[in-house]
Amino acid sequence: MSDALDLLWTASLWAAVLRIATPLIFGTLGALLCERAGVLNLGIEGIMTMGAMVGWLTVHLGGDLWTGLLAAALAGAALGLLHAALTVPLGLSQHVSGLGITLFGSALAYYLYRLLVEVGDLPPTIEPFQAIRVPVLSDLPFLGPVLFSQAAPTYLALLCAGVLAFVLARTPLGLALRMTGENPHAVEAQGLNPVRLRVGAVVAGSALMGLGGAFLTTAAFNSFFPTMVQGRGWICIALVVFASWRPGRALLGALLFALFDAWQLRLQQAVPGVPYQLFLMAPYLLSILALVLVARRARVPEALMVPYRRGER
Amino acid sequence: MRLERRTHVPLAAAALAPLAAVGLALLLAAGLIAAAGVSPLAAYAELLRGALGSRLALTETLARATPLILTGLAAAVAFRARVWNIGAEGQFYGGALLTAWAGHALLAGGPPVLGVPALLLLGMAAGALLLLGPVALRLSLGVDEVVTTLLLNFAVLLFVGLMIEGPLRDPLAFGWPQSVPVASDLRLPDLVPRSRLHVGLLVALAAAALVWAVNARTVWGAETRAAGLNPRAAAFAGVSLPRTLLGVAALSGGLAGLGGATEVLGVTGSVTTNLSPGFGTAGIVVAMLAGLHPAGVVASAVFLATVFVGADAMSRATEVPSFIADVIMSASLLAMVVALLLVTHRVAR
Amino acid sequence: QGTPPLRVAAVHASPVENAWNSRVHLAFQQAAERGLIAYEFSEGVAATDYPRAMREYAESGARLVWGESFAVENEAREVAADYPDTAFLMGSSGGPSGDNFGVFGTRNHEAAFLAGMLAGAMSQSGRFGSVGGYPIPEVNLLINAFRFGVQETRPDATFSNIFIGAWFDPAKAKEAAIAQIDGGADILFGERIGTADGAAERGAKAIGSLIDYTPRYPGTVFANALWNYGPTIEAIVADVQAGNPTGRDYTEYSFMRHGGSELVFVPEEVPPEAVAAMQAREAEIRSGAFEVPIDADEPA
Amino acid sequence: MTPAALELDRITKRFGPLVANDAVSLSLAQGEVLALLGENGAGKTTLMNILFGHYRADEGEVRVMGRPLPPGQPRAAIAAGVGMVHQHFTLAGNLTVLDNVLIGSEPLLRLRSRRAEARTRLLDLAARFGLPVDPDARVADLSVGERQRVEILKALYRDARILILDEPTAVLARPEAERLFGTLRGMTGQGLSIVFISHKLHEVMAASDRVAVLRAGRLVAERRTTDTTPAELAELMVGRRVARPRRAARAPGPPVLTADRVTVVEKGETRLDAISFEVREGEILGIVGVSGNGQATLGRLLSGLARPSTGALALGGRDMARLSPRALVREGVGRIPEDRHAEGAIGELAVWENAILERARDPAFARAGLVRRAAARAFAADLIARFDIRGAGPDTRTRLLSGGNMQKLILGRTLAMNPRFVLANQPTRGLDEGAIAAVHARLLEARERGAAILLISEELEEALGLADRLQAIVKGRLSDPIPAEEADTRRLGLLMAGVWEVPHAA
Ligand SMILES: Nc1ncnc2c1ncn2[C@@H]1O[C@H](COP(=O)(O)OP(=O)(O)OP(=O)(O)O)[C@@H](O)[C@H]1O
Ligand SMILES: Nc1ncnc2c1ncn2[C@@H]1O[C@H](COP(=O)(O)OP(=O)(O)OP(=O)(O)O)[C@@H](O)[C@H]1O
Ligand SMILES: [Mg+2]
Ligand SMILES: [Mg+2]
Repeated sequence: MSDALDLLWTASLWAAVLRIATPLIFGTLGALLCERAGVLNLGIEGIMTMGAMVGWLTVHLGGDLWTGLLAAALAGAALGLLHAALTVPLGLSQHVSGLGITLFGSALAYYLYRLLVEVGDLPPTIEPFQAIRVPVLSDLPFLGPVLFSQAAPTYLALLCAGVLAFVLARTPLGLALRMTGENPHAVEAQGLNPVRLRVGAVVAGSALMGLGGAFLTTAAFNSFFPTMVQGRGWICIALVVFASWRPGRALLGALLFALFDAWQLRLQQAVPGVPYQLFLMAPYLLSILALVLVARRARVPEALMVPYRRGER
Repeated sequence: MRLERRTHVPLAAAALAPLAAVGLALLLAAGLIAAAGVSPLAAYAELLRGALGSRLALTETLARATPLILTGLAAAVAFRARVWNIGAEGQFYGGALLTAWAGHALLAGGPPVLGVPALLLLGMAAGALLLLGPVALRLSLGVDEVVTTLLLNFAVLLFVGLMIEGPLRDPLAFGWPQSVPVASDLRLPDLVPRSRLHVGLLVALAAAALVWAVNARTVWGAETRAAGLNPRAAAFAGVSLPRTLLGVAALSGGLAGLGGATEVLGVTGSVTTNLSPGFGTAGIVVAMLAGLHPAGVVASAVFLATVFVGADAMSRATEVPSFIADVIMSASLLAMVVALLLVTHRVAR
Repeated sequence: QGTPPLRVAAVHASPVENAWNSRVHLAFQQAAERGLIAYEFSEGVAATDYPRAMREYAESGARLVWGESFAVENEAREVAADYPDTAFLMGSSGGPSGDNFGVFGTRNHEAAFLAGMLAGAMSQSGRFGSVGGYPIPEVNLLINAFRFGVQETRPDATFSNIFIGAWFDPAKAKEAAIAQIDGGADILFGERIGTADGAAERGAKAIGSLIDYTPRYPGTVFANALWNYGPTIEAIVADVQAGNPTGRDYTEYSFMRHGGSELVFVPEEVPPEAVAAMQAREAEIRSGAFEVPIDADEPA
Repeated sequence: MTPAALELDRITKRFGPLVANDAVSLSLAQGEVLALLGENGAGKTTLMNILFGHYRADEGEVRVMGRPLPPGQPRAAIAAGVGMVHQHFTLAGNLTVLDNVLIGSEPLLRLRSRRAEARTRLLDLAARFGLPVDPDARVADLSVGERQRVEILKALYRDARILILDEPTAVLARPEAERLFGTLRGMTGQGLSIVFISHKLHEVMAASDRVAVLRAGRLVAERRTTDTTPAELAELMVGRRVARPRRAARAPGPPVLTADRVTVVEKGETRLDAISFEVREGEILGIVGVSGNGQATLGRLLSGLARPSTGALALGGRDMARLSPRALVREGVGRIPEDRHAEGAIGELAVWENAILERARDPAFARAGLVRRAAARAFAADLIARFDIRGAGPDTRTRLLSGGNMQKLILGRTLAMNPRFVLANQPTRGLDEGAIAAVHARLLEARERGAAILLISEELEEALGLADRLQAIVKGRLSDPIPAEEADTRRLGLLMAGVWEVPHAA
């Protein structure tokens, strides 16, 4: 079994952790932003799918990679706007709207892909983001491959975590967003518009989710496949709770989940003979376990999932 | 602009709104269909035919609605008590797996009059157990059940894979991992001969009636609603939160498990990892569309099944990519919730 | 010329990007272009909807309904029994039934075996990896055939395999490939797309399955165990046109001797001695002197 | 003459068929304190919500310092110098005091909150107006009185010149309330104008310059405070003469409920510290105290929601420490919870459902696990008639009842079962004079009938009017009882401040 533990000290593993974590970081931050403002966004899976498709398609049609990411973010924002419109001013069930958006976003993405892209033997490819090689730093032992040889969107994800943490914790806008998730009436009583704040948070959060999807098709891989998001969005929803709605911990949670995943891929070789499902199950079961351990400290935004309707009792 | 609850609901609005919603969804999809170079009108004629236009179509629509009714009820029961069960998919598989195993190993050879009900109960028990855990965790440690049930979906599906590739693998099957089959005399009979519509539909309708009766008529049903609406006040009035919520978990998970059991006993006879195309998740949609009302659950399950089966057939009959079915279904759903809101509320200045 | 094209309807359980489906899809499209058949299809059909899709096509007058009955064997056979005038051709791990339910298997294992022979001769480390979706027979027997081939030229080889638990998660397949390369493997058998991406990133080599991946991954994929579905299509279309019963096993048309499978490789990247040995084996396979073992058990 | 600080000009507001404000015109001079009076549901909060921009009036105009206020925009009201302390606090419990004060005060897109400056300014204001707070405390951890201070500071922080307080003292005990009014007085000295809403006539008399009375949405009277009396105001409000009932002498019977050195520890904190008391048949024992001194725990203890860690609690001589709420109800314990919305009733349920909520499994209302709906409805109809619950039928959604009527419903379902012991926890909080009189009358009737009643109240008037004996609760401990005859507000005030060992102020 010491083999299994030795794996934990390899740069290969940790480099993989960052790669696997990147879409999760984007998605989790996005979901966190929505929830911090009081809106549960179960549309994430569909939004990530749409982001994956649109990001890829933009590059396929001749845009550059960053334009692709921008387009993915916009596509995410558009679906987010739909979710926000249904759940914030109309106050509709966040569950239904979210699941509806997931269905809608995925189906529309697949449909448009079929209409717009000729698939031959293999789906067409784009030239994806490459790992950045920083002169001296990338050659450092361990740290080089782990921290200084990632694709650019990975750094963007880390940056987003820092920015979101800072915005939420330190800026007036962040305070207003947090307050909107705690007590929208208090926000209104101070002259701000909780509806706009919520809509804004959902739109921005969904844009982040779109980026998470786009990472899969513009960095982790170079083609789009239907269903390739593979439940990553749902994981993000879980990670937000795991993170107690804090960006710093969301980053940590995504990394932890990715660690389980990267580790199990390596364990499948190191410990042959164990059914592969057990390895695949590990990240989910360990997440539940982790959740049990942090549950007492979690502090749910009080107005999460509570529709805000002005002037209603 | 704000929404005001209508004091009385105009009948015409209540009748027209759902139609308008579906119309809107079809309008949106018409653009997509036209983009594929197909006439939307011709396509929609096919949709209607595909969902309702033949014996095959009708029985298929109802057969597809059957598991949706049960998972819809599962969500409705749970959500009414504010137990956010997002894990009906896993519970569905749990019920299916235990049913298949018991129908092969435990109860095969016994009298079907006892065996079939016993299998349905076992399916319920498996689903129930899968939700009791998360709810117990919430009650004891405050672990959010949205997340635990969500994560359990993945774990259960992998567990099903583990079982059907391992101990429960059908050695006589064709190689593809598939569970041992349920003894043939324990299968649910067909409701319409030579179709896939089976007695499970009656089970689902009975479950809906039962859930309605429990909700509306029993003390326990009233207490679960109270606990959901205002746990503090319910606790003050002496409603035991653990007891009611665990009961709700057992019922909700049980209904989802029953969905898996009927699908196995009525349709497939065994379990594979693609038994469900997301029946659990769709159940949430069904329940919310129904305003959590059991009768509404039946109606909205049939509605969603109709839209899906019709759109699916339409995509085949025309050269429209088959993903259009999900586009139409989800767009109808989103438009429908808005329409239902506008039936009960009006937009005020 | 004289015969009108045969109406063929395919029910793909996966989206047609799936490598396996894409081979069939492409072959049907080519047959349609040649005027042999008229082709229509559904894709991404869930198991619960699958029998209905088959029925709808049968009722709409398709002469041949093609599909993959792996996960719905019993139901698919019931459907076929209800439509005796329609021919059904199903990817299946089981045998044919009745007069109209024909089956086929995916048998590019011979080519996988030959690819393994090349790999065995090329590896520095003696460690070989593979990435699969799920351990179903159609996947297992390929990976096992690859391993048998490796052992021919490299008896001391060690193997690893990772199942990613998904048909469509190229990002994960890529990570699985990287994990194995970092664990010492230098040649990977890629049952799933994404494997070669991992190999390319790490400068290792990969073997493609079903499809020719070399144009997409030049310098990385040096050999491919191709699967050609054309021979199977021609065989069954001929049977249908001739009015022969189609309830038989069409698997043989996937074998090398029918042109149903072949090894394509990049000669410059492979040691000539290895090619010679491999080609000797290939001749034996084609002649029937050597049979590549079929082992559908889950590879360890 | 300087313009009035605030003018409301013919404000009309309708909710569907209901006219909540009917052409109300009011003005407020600078430095003036105006009290707004009215029964529950008279439209006071609605009027203030219009003034603050939460609601848009259907007709009429609001002017601040002579300038019309754009309707429906709290932001504009704040900018014009209006600050509002809401009836139901608008605070986020999970955030800190500073967060709650700071929100909305800075440009949203500023790159970084100036928290250090804000903290200094907040502490300054707090010192200047005598409203001490800890900026870094989590609001959920604060007492009600402290939360109120935060609410006021929020308004002051935004430079309010006109302060609206909607029932600021509903949840405060007398000494706190008096301190609040002292503070407000100080503020008018610094140029603020104040409108406050209250149901407590003594406060109105003591703290206001002028009084406006609303009845059913209309302004029915305006008086200079010095020119009116509590009795006149009560009559103006209700439209008829009201007086609180008086307690008749009655000899108490044997003890019904006794607590002997009961200690309750919750979450590691000692909430009740070896308290002893007894409540006798036909007697009302009043527990007075400043909120946050253990009343809530005492309420939970006697409602079956908390357990003693040590000590004995007996009902009719039998141990009742482990009884569940349902068992207590079966044993004849009636409970009126502190917060009718949070604990007393479930707004979304029908009146009849709330009427039987506590006794849902009682054979009277359930058979074989099924609800006896007819019996339950009949019971609710009977309560409605007997307890004068207005504006409701058995099937009305309870949320639609006014506070007073909801309280009557709770009182009714509690007293209808002829309990031998009644816990009445803040039974008249937030109620208008008419409703208070009705609730008091019912409690006294129950006493007359022989029920033992434990009254927890922060309202000295109420405690003195109802209780036969009084004990003060301070930091989880109970003073020795004193007979009502020996009590007066001064003595009680001392007791509540923890000064227990004072000789009788004979
Ligand atoms: N100026 C800054 N730049 C970047 N990140 C910052 C800055 N200030 C604070 N942060 C990050 O923001 C986070 C604060 O938000 P968050 O709620 O995520 O964590 P936290 O409150 O620190 O959590 P914990 O209570 O566990 O310490 C900190 O973890 C910190 O890493
Ligand atoms: N948003 C609303 N929708 C519908 N009716 C409302 C709304 N707000 C208040 N009302 C109704 O308007 C009337 C006046 O309510 P308001 O809250 O102004 O009374 P109030 O005088 O403040 O009473 P209290 O003393 O109980 O606080 C009541 O009948 C109330 O039910
Ligand atoms: Mg923090
Ligand atoms: Mg009010």
